[in-house]
Amino acid sequence: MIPVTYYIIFSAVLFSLGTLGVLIRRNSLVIFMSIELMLNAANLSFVAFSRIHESFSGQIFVFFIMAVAAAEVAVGLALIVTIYRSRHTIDIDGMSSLKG
Amino acid sequence: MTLELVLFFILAVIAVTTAVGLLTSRSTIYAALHLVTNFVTVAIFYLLLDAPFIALAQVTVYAGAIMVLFLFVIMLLGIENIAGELEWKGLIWPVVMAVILLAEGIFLVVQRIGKNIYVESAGTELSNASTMAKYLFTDYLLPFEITSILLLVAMVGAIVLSKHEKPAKRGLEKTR
Amino acid sequence: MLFSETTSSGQFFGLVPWIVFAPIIGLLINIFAPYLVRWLNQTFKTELVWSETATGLVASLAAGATFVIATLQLISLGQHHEGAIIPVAEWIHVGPLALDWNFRVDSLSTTMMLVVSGVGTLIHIYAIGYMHEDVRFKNDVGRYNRFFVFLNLFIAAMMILVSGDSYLMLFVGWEGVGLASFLLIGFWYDMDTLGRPSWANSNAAKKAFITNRVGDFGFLIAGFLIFSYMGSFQFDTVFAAAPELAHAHPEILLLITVFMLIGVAGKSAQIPLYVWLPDAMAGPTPVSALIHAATMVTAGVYLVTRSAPIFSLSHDAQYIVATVGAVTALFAATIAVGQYDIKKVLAYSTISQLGFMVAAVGMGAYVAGMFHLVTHAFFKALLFLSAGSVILGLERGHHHLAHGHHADHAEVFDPGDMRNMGGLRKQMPVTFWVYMIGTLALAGIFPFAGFWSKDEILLDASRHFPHVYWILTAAAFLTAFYMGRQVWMVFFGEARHEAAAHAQESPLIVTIPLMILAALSALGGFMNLPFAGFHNFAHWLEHTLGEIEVLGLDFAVAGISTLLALVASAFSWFLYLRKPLTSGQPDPLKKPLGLLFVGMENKWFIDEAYQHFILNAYANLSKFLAQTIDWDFWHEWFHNSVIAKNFVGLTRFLADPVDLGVVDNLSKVLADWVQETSQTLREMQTGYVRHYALSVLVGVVAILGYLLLVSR
Amino acid sequence: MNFLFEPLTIVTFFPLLGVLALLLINSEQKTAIRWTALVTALLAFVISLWAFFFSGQYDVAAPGLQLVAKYDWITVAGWNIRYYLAADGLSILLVLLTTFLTPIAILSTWTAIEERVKDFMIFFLMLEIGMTGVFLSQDLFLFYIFWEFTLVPMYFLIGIWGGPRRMYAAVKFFLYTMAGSILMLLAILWLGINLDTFAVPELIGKVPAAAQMLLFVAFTAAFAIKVPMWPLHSWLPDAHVEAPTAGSVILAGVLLKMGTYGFLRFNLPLFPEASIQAAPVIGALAVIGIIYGAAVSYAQKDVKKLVAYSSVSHLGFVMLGMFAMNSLGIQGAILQMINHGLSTGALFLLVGMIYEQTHTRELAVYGGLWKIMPVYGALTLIVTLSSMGLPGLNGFVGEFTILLGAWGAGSGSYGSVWFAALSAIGVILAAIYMLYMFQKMFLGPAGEITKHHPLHDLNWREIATLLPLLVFIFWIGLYPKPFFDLMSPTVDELVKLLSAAALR
Repeated sequence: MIPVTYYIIFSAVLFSLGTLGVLIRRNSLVIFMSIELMLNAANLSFVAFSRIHESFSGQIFVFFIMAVAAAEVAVGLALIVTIYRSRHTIDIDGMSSLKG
Repeated sequence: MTLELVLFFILAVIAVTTAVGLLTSRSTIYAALHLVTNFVTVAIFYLLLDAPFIALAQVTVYAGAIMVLFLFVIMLLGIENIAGELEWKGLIWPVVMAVILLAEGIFLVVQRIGKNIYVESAGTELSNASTMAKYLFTDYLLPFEITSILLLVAMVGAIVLSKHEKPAKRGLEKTR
Repeated sequence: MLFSETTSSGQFFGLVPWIVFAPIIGLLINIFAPYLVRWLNQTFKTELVWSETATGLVASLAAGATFVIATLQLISLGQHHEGAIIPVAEWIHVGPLALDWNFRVDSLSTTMMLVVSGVGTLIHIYAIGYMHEDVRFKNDVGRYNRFFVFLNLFIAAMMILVSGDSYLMLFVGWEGVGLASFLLIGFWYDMDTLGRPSWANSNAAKKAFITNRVGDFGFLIAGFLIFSYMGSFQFDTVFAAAPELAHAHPEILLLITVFMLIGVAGKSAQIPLYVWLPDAMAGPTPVSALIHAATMVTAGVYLVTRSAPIFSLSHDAQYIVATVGAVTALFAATIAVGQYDIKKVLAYSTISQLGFMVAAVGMGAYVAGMFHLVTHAFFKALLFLSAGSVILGLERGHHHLAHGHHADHAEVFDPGDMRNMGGLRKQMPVTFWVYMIGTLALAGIFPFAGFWSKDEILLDASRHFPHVYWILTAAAFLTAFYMGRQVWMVFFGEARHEAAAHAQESPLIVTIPLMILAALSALGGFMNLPFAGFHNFAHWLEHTLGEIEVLGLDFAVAGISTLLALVASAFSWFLYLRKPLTSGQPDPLKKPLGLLFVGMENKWFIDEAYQHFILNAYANLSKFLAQTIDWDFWHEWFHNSVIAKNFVGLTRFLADPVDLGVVDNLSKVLADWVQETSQTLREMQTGYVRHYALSVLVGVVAILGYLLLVSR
Repeated sequence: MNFLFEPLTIVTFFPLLGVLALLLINSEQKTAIRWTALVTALLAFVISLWAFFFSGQYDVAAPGLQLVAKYDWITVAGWNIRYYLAADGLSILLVLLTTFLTPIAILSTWTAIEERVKDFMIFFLMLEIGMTGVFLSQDLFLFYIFWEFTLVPMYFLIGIWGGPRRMYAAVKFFLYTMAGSILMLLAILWLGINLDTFAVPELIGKVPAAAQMLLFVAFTAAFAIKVPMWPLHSWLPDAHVEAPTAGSVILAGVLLKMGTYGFLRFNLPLFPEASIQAAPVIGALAVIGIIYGAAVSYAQKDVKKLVAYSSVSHLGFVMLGMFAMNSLGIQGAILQMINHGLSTGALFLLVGMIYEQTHTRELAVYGGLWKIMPVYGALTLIVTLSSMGLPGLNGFVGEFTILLGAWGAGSGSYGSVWFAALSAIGVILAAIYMLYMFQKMFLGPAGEITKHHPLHDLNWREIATLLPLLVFIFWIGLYPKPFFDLMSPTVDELVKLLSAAALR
């Protein structure tokens, strides 16, 4: 038997790594992948909590998150493609048109 | 140290390694492959947690669909070898913050939930795909339907966004 | 006694709803058949025609069916005197109000049904011929069908009126006949009686409807009183409660009758609401005969007779009703003397005769009133239809002329003006003879129908209300006079217009109904002879009205009235035929009577007075309300000037001195400060996603830390 | 999630599906847009019929609220606002009237609206949602939201597709209704805060007698403007004259009824004592409205204005019956609301049909139309007669019952004989202005337009638009029992409540 806590701690680790990835990389595709990693970490803890509370809602939520993630990836990648077309870069620092 | 726990740790190590690989790999392709491995590992964790449906969905949706999409985009744009340079200069603050975050997270879990919670496998009932279906089509019907609309919208949005802007043929007709 | 509410086994009573349905079916067929035929022709390439004959046949069959049904009721009543109530459906059931569509068969309603359906059927047949020519003279063949639709509608409404079992159902028919009358008076709605484009006919129609509505107002108020004091509209219930009310609140009972009298005055053209009836002659002649002489206008008489148990309880009510009727009878007769239009004379004569009937039923002489109603229906329908025949004859003559040598088509020719007639007995013999019979009956010459019925009224009056007797006798004298005047002017002497000289007799389909009606007018009196054992009609009505005082023949009364009628006829002969009128000669009465005749000629200027004091006043009031009060004052001035302008003023005040002066300055200080601060903040925006993400993370870490440290 | 599947939720919000569908259609495809809107409205009607008659969940013979959908909605900080829809005898007929008139109004725009068809239909369906919601809400707060919500689409319907002075009319309509509703909002908040609930059934009998009068006045301000009661009718002719035909139909047919319904649903049961005190005043205003509206109608030169003012007169009857406070008066008033919706709706349709051909509403230029347009003439005649209360048609049943109720027949009444007698004069005046209108348009010699303008009789679509209305005009006139049966149990309860209050 594995204590459920382990899973949650493990998901925290993954989450932190994902966060780190978002912060340190400049390649927008990799940043996007890191976000997926974070989502996965969250999913894992959902399933773990679902186990703890013996409730099915956690799994349902994971299901919905997956669906939303799929949608998000579709739109996000489309955005990246569009940006690449107009700026010819996927470097996140090349997109800093918001500078005040 | 049961066999299960051994398996857990092996998988955990693989997962963390691939995650770190994602962070550090210079090639986008390698980053994507690391991530796929990570996803598959997580899927096995789901199996261990008695969630076979989610596990399968994880493999098909994430490892299958989503990652394939990533690879497509990488190849479409021809950026396989454009390496994102790691910027060591500004690394210190992100790392510090991430570590604090992790520490806080672990502390919270240990403090609030307790270190060793064992939950007996609830058996097939909890993890049955049909149970899942039952919930989805009764209590969660509306969100379910809304999700489908969301997917549709995302699909339309993705097409609209990535479509090449053609020179407006009908532009002159639209006088309004 | 009043009959009890038993549905007996009278075999034909169950058929009575069909007396309403039959004409409705007829009119529906006539409405939709032309469209159906057109559709068939288009779809299946057939060449069917919905002809005038078909229209007339359907309508006449529908009317004939009502006569058959009415006759069957008569047969059933012969076996079951108590009659029956035939329920059809619930109508309005709300709270204490319970109204049903119930039909009532008793001797009174069956009498009315027979009159309406009998005369109605004859007039339908007559109209087949009459309208055939009329629509051609007026150049709109398409309206032939519509005429019969309206005519059937009238029959249906009239049947509801006479066969309803409650005041409300009676009211449905009451208004329904009003509608039919409106539609038929305005049948030639785009012209006047001479066929010129004008608003005249439609004005006449509107006048009839609105005047009737004034009467309906009285009817409604009477209905409200009845319901609030007697708790029902159903005849038997009301009549049963009436004596108690007469005992407890005689003044209420009087009020009920007075308001009901207003309704009667509206429908039966009594003072002061008679003004619509002469104008109603704008309708085609069959309409004048059926609706405005024989049936609809007698609805008021029927109402009073039906309400006999109420009216009988109040002597004051009887006095008022009888007096109104008698005064109307005399008043209208004086106007009739001064009219030149053949139909106008008959119209005022109708008002006068209705006055006789109302006076009769007012006095409590219900049998006499109903008797006169029936005979009057015969002879007045006859007179009107014959007048229509005369008019058509003249139209034919005129037409003949216009298409012959003379080409003066532009000249306006009035085929109804008696001054254009003269000597018609030679050209139109059948019409002449039947007209003579009608005239004798109306003038009350022995032994024609009018003699018996009028005599009975006079006799009753002489016994109970002497002043009514004297007024009515005077009216009877004038009746004989103006009828004599009319006959001499129309049929004797020399033709005063070429059209009259060339007039042609009408076809058989027109004259046969005339002959039948002439026979009825001659013999109709025999259903209620004032000799013991011959009071058939009285005994027949007794089944409904209860015990009736039966009077024998009083030779004094009968003698005086007959004598007066003969004197009047002789007098009119002396004036109008001794030296026959020539074209363009003024009326011989004009000189001796002077101003009096001007009054008669101009209907005592009552129409003008109404127009001036009521209609114009209302029109001005409503214009004043609409333009001055509602629009200029309330809409434009108050809402636009006062409210809107002040609001705008207030906002301007707030905008200029208050807002710019005070608030704006305050905010300027604030704005400067905000600008400086934001300048500083702006520089924090690097535009790098990473930096934003990092700051988010810092926030997350901080919050998590806060949760760890503070909470719990 | 269950609230979504409550029958009344579906009845109310079904047109939203149509709106969504319309959003997806290209605005150039006008035919598709029209059909979508029409089918949606028809389905909404069918659904409302199903909910009340065929779902087996609504017992027509029982009093009280049924088909209840009651869910907590906003329950923060002591507020007790619920999503509370339910129907009873007071609302069922009006809901059906709404769903019945909407497809008819949409059908009438088939060729009349050519510009921005998509926007028009969307606003129209939104309007339907608002109106249905008003008639079904049992929570004051929810009611208020629906009440104000109806303003928005109507504002745009008048303001975009209206006549020459449409902006003036639209703004006036909006501001007047708003002005009244603000007082009502204050009263609603007072009730909700002090009595701890916004649900009407829970508030009945709880409102302290001392506070009733003020609250009554506040509610009356909102409803009286909407009805509109004399002398607050000044916005009505503007709105009607400028609104497109379908807008007028719905405005007269349903929106005005929201005012009278408000009195019936809120003023009478919530503030019975105050209602009884105020009854003579309201009755007097109603009688003035009846006579005044009729007189003013007679002087109008514009057909649509004439019909608009006639509404003032007709709704005076409704108010009179309602504040007679006996079952005759109230049932008559409810039926008269329906009648007015049918007859005046039909009149506006008819006026719109001729306007579409001639583009003028001046009475003076018409005349002799019947000769050219026999079907149009015959249908107008029937509707005119119904509107002036000819027995055998629907108007009479309503007016007669109201007058009888106002006369004070039966027990427990506060009507006055004089009110009823004076109002009966209104029956004469109604004949005068209605026949005047009919004569000037259809009878008489051919007028300018009739002579010189190419006119054609009604086509099949126009006849189909009017036919359902005519069916009900005859049905209610000849056999109103089913309609009375729908309302009588609830009205009896209401009358009991009022007479109990009268004894206190």
